[in-house]
Amino acid sequence: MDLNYSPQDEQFRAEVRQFLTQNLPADIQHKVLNHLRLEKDDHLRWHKILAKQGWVGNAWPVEFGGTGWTPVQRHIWNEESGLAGSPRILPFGVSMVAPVIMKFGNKAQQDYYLPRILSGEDWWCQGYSEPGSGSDLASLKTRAERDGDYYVVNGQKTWTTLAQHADTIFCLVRTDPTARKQAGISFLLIDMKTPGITVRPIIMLDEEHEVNEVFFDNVKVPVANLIGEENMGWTYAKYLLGHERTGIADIGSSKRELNFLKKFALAQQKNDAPILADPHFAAKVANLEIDLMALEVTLLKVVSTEGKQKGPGPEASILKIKGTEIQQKLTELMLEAAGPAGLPFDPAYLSGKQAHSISAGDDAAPLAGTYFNFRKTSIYGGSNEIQKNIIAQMMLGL
Amino acid sequence: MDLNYSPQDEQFRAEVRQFLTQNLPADIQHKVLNHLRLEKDDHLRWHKILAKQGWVGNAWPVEFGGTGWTPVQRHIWNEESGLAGSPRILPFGVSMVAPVIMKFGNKAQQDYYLPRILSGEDWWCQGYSEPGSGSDLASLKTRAERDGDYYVVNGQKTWTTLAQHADTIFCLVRTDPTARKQAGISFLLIDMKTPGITVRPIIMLDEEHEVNEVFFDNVKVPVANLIGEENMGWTYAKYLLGHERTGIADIGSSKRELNFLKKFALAQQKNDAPILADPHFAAKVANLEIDLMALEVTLLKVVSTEGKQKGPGPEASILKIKGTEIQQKLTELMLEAAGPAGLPFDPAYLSGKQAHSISAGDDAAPLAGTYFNFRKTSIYGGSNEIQKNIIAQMMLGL
Amino acid sequence: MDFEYSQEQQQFTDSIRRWAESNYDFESRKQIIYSDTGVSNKAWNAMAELGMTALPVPEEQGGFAGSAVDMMGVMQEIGRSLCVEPYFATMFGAEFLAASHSHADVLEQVASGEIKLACALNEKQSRYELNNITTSVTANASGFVLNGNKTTVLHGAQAQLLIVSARSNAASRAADGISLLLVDPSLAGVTIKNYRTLDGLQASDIEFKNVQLSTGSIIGEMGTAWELLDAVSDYGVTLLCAEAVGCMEALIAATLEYLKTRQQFGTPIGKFQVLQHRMADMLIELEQAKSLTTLAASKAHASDAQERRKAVSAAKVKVGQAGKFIGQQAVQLHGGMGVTNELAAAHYFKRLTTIDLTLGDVDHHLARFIALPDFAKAA
Amino acid sequence: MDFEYSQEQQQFTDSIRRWAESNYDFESRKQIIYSDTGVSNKAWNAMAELGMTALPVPEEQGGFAGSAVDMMGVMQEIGRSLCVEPYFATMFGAEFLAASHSHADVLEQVASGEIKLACALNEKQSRYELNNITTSVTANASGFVLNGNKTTVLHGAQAQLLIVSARSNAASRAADGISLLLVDPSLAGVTIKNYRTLDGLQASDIEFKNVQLSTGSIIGEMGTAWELLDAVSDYGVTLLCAEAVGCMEALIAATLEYLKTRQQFGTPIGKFQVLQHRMADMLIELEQAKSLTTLAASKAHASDAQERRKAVSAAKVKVGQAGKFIGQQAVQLHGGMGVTNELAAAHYFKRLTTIDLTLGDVDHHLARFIALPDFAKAA
Repeated sequence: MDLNYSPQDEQFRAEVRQFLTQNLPADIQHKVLNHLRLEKDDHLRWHKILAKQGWVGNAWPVEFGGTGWTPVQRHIWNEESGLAGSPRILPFGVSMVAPVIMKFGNKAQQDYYLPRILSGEDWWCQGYSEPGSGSDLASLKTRAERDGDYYVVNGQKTWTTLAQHADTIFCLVRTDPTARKQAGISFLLIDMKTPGITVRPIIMLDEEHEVNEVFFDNVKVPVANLIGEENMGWTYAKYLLGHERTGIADIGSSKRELNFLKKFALAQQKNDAPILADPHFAAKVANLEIDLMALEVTLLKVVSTEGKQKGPGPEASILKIKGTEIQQKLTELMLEAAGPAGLPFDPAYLSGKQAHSISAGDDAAPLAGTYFNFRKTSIYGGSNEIQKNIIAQMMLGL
Repeated sequence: MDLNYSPQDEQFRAEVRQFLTQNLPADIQHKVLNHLRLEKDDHLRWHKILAKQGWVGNAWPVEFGGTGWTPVQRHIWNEESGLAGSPRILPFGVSMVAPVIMKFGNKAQQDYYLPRILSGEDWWCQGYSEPGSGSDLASLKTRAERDGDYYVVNGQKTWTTLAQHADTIFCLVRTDPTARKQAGISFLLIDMKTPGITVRPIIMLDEEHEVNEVFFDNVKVPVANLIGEENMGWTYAKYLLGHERTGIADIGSSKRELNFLKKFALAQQKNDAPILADPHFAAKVANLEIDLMALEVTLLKVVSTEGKQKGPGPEASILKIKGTEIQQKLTELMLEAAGPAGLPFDPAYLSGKQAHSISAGDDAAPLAGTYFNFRKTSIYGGSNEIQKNIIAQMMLGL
Repeated sequence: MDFEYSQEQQQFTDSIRRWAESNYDFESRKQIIYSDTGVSNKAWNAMAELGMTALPVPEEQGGFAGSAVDMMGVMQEIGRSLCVEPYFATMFGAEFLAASHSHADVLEQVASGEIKLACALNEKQSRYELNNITTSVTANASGFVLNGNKTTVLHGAQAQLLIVSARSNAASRAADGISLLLVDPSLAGVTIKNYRTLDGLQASDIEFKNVQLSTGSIIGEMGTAWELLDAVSDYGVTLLCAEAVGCMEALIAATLEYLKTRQQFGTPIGKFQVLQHRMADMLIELEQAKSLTTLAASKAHASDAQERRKAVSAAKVKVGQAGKFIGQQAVQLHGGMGVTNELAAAHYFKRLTTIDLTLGDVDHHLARFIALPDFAKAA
Repeated sequence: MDFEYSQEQQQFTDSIRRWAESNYDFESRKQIIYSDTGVSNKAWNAMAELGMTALPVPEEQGGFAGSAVDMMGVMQEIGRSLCVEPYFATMFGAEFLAASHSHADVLEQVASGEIKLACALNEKQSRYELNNITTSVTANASGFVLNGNKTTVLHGAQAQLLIVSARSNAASRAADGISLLLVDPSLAGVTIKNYRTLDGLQASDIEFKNVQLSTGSIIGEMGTAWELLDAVSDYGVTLLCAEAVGCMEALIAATLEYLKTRQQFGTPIGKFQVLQHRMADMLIELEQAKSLTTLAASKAHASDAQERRKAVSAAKVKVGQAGKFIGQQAVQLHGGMGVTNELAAAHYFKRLTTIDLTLGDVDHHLARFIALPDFAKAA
């Protein structure tokens, strides 16, 4: 047993740090560090910097243009880039559809899509959820009917993250309505510019436009855009769900937020002393830090065995649950530390569109919105209740 | 809306207080206040004092020798006697079997048993639970077969509280094995001296002999001891379960224990100051006190409507859950305040059989045992999980 | 002992509920929030007509002399309808005048709904300590001069008169030396910056720069207003607790409805035991919060200040905890829909969050509870 | 990076487990607890023969120079078997000698299993503060004189030698002036009162009255033992955390088994979703506690004392919280059976409870964690 990083790993960490110091644009970093909203261009600029460095496909095999990093290296990258305040690489292209295309797509699809994902030319979004199907994904209703060389798609997807910027969407659609639930589903890639697609914003409780409804009205999709075989889409989707889940714990970002919380709580006054000096508040922060330390070791344990066995199993559910609990608690304590300074709300400031001039202060102003925004983390990606079902069934055999 | 007690109620409270001051034996009170174990004789002595005063049947109608108190008066009695450190009147005779005898027993049964319950001549125990039936009470298996003027009883009961002292047991037995679950059950009163009954102690995790297994091996019970009709026992048991549940919150005892906790935590040192002065510990005590204040108002709300509507409904489940959570938390904080002084364990001292001479101190010595003992409260009387099922189904309609 | 509202109380709150259901529904409210002013004069006038503004005002000033318990019923409806009008700010302000038996003319105008009030008590460094005041008031020949900055003044820009706390002497956290003043915001030297709060209400930062006040501006007595400020802020806390109870009741009802209708895996999700127990836990928390709010309301005007402080702080602690738990869990049980602005659920959650951040959060009132002489005095 | 035990480590712990399963089962253990001495020489000898006592001892003294990580594996088995022998007390004591490179002869006897040690560090007023010492040591012509009282000395009456903390100067809570002494309990002036602890172990209160010690009794140096005491107590905490992890693993396994076999309402109770999620929560807590225990073991001998303190206190906090949660819930899930002394469940719960009360509980280590320079230093 050895919990230390190897010298090679430490060297890699130094390299990553140097890269981030030299290449992460200050304005983007400022937004991430201060809980401001990222624009489309912020994401794209950072993506292109990474593409130039060759670090976009950090879980991809080298043959497809990936880095070929070990799981530990990938973890180091996740941690350092989170800690430094870089935006996360949006997962929809790089980590979600790409592995499916690599594994089940044909050569033409691989040759066309994968380079465009790496370069950032295509912005992808995910068409899984539907209004009637939340945790029960397989109950989806969007239909794709074969008509010559096309599928004609009708239906509705929802919770489609950043679809307003997207060039392409990957969808689960029902191609055989007579088959039982999972059996009649196919995996389709759809150009967002195809006629018949409408995107309607859903405004989140922090008033951010982050997700959308996507409507399909007789949308003609070339059969060439089908991944693998018809009616086998559920298999591909499941492969995707089991893929690389250790990033979900997001240790680096949580460490960054813990630093923010402490710095902020040192500056906020309570009874003319820093609120971090209040023993009761300090105990909450300390409990959170201890939880985060534990999760980091748990994560490393999973990461260190990732190469050896068949990918992370239900342990990923533990990472998801604890990771999101910690993230949520961090935002909760930030708002608590802010106190009345957390009340003023100014969406224009959060988007960087105007100065925030009221008394609450620039650091306090986004905290309420952040707290509200993070409530989603225990819901999406399989709600934490679903994760506990998985643990009970797969790890405990109940 | 008026949260105040009426002048009559306040006068009644004064009367109760005076009675307790004058009549509660100091040695018994000492045991209760200091978490020592009560002997059979302690219970009996107190019962007989109350019997002399005519206050045993405090929920009984006057016609049967009860006090005829209002729900509020009963609440005042419960609160004051708990606060003063008097033992609870054991419920098995007075509050459990007596209401069933009054409602469903015949005149002969009423005339024979009820006065003996009031006087304390009969010590009762409850024969409901069986090894296979916990929360699923109706799955009981103990058989009673009719043989002339007798039932012949075979089977086993468990968790029979203080059966080692008991003169009489009331049992649910299966008289019709062909009927569906609840339908074939009868309610029998059995003399514990009847040949064929064996009592085996179950030692609890605090090493106290508080409950027992009771075995029935061809025990002959006169048919005259059947309550009501054969195979109708489930109805009577259900009546009993719905009866007078507000006492379960046990506000008076919890107030007494809160006082103990504070006094104890003022005496225990941490960093050369009382542990109650530690802000983090004080916050736990304050949270608990606030919870108790809330529960008291919730209880009064239920008590004040008890006369007006058809008995307390599922609100009793809230009282059970919060009441036991508070009791458990009190014992938890006491042990926490004791710290290392809570480690030494001396059952002989707890039974008052010998002096406790080691360094930990008389007040600290019983606290670990008390903490462990109180774990039962969230299990018995319908586990807190069962109570939440009841709330979900009966109050929320889920 | 009686925990029921009287028939009169019930009729009064019923009439408010009927009005809100027909005239202040979720969509109307949204339009008000995104309107220029962020409040609705029409709604305000209707509320005054219902008698809401007159309810707590003494009879001599044209009010109904309603008790804190009476107000509890009204504030529950304010919570239920997520009302963003300056009702709380005005009633809170009016209590300063009623409790100090001063400015009867203003109270009359409050009763009739003619004017709105706001309370400028917070400063940047004060967090929840109302005695932590740097705004200064000094006497001069014409009356008083006011200097200082107040923050997060709820509905400060919508009020025709402000109640302002200021200090005439002693150190910044002393109980001694505190005064309360009634200030017309249109006076020279008053600058108001209005903004929205995260729950859709309006608030402002207010600067007072050499503002000349008349001698009649004083509320209570010069330099000795701490007891008044403390007592009236307890009254304000009680109102907020009642509003939160209304929010929680409505939020639990909405969540229950969702659990009964939303289908997953071929069954209403309310059939899942984990969600059933979660709802039971929420209900228990609500019940406890309601109980303490009732207690606080019945003690809000208690002659024994310690008794009042104990009940009020206990209520605010429990309401804060219950509000957070119920709010977070209601959102969680609503799933994706819970985190959108499109359902009322998110808005109840937001309002519950801001109530915790107003007039002292859980930890503030927990510390106040612990500091009461009663706490460490083991009986 | 590698989180697996080496093959050698695995074989070692496997051999302990096999021995315990055949020779130290629940019934045998019960008989030992209620025997006159409360411990078993037979078991002790077997444990020595397995190499358990030699494991952490330096090679020069006949040991295997096992690391804290090696010891973690052994202590997990101690926890799993609910072993009541003075293994922890002896290994904890031995670390004082190994860390100070003193008393090599004693270490040799420890390695061979010839003697047992105990650590007399607690006093009535000290709670968990090991620097809060009133026991005094003064030099005289023949060596040292010891006076004072120690409480809850684990296996004090079963030990042939005691490690005793005492103070030669400075105030009762100063880090300065602390000495550690090796004391033979058969010396004149030593009085031992033995008793059982609530988890079935033995402990004692020990009085030292003008006990004359030789000059060779000192461990480390006179008056400057604080760093040693602090470091070795962190080692002791790490052992306890590992024992607790063993308890929790076994307790969760037992509870899982119970959920799968116990039938209610015609189905195994493990089919109820609420109990499934409870088990998932317990598993998550265990996983977190295990992770921090591993971290603590890997830092137990770190050259950077702050790093060690941080990891060790974090582990003790989490182990205390997890132990309480898992213990309470395991009992609850066992229903009535859980609160009897007849199942192992209750005994794991009791041991987990006492581990929290030993060498600092959750709040003690939380406060220590907060007081570390690292905590308030925001990066």
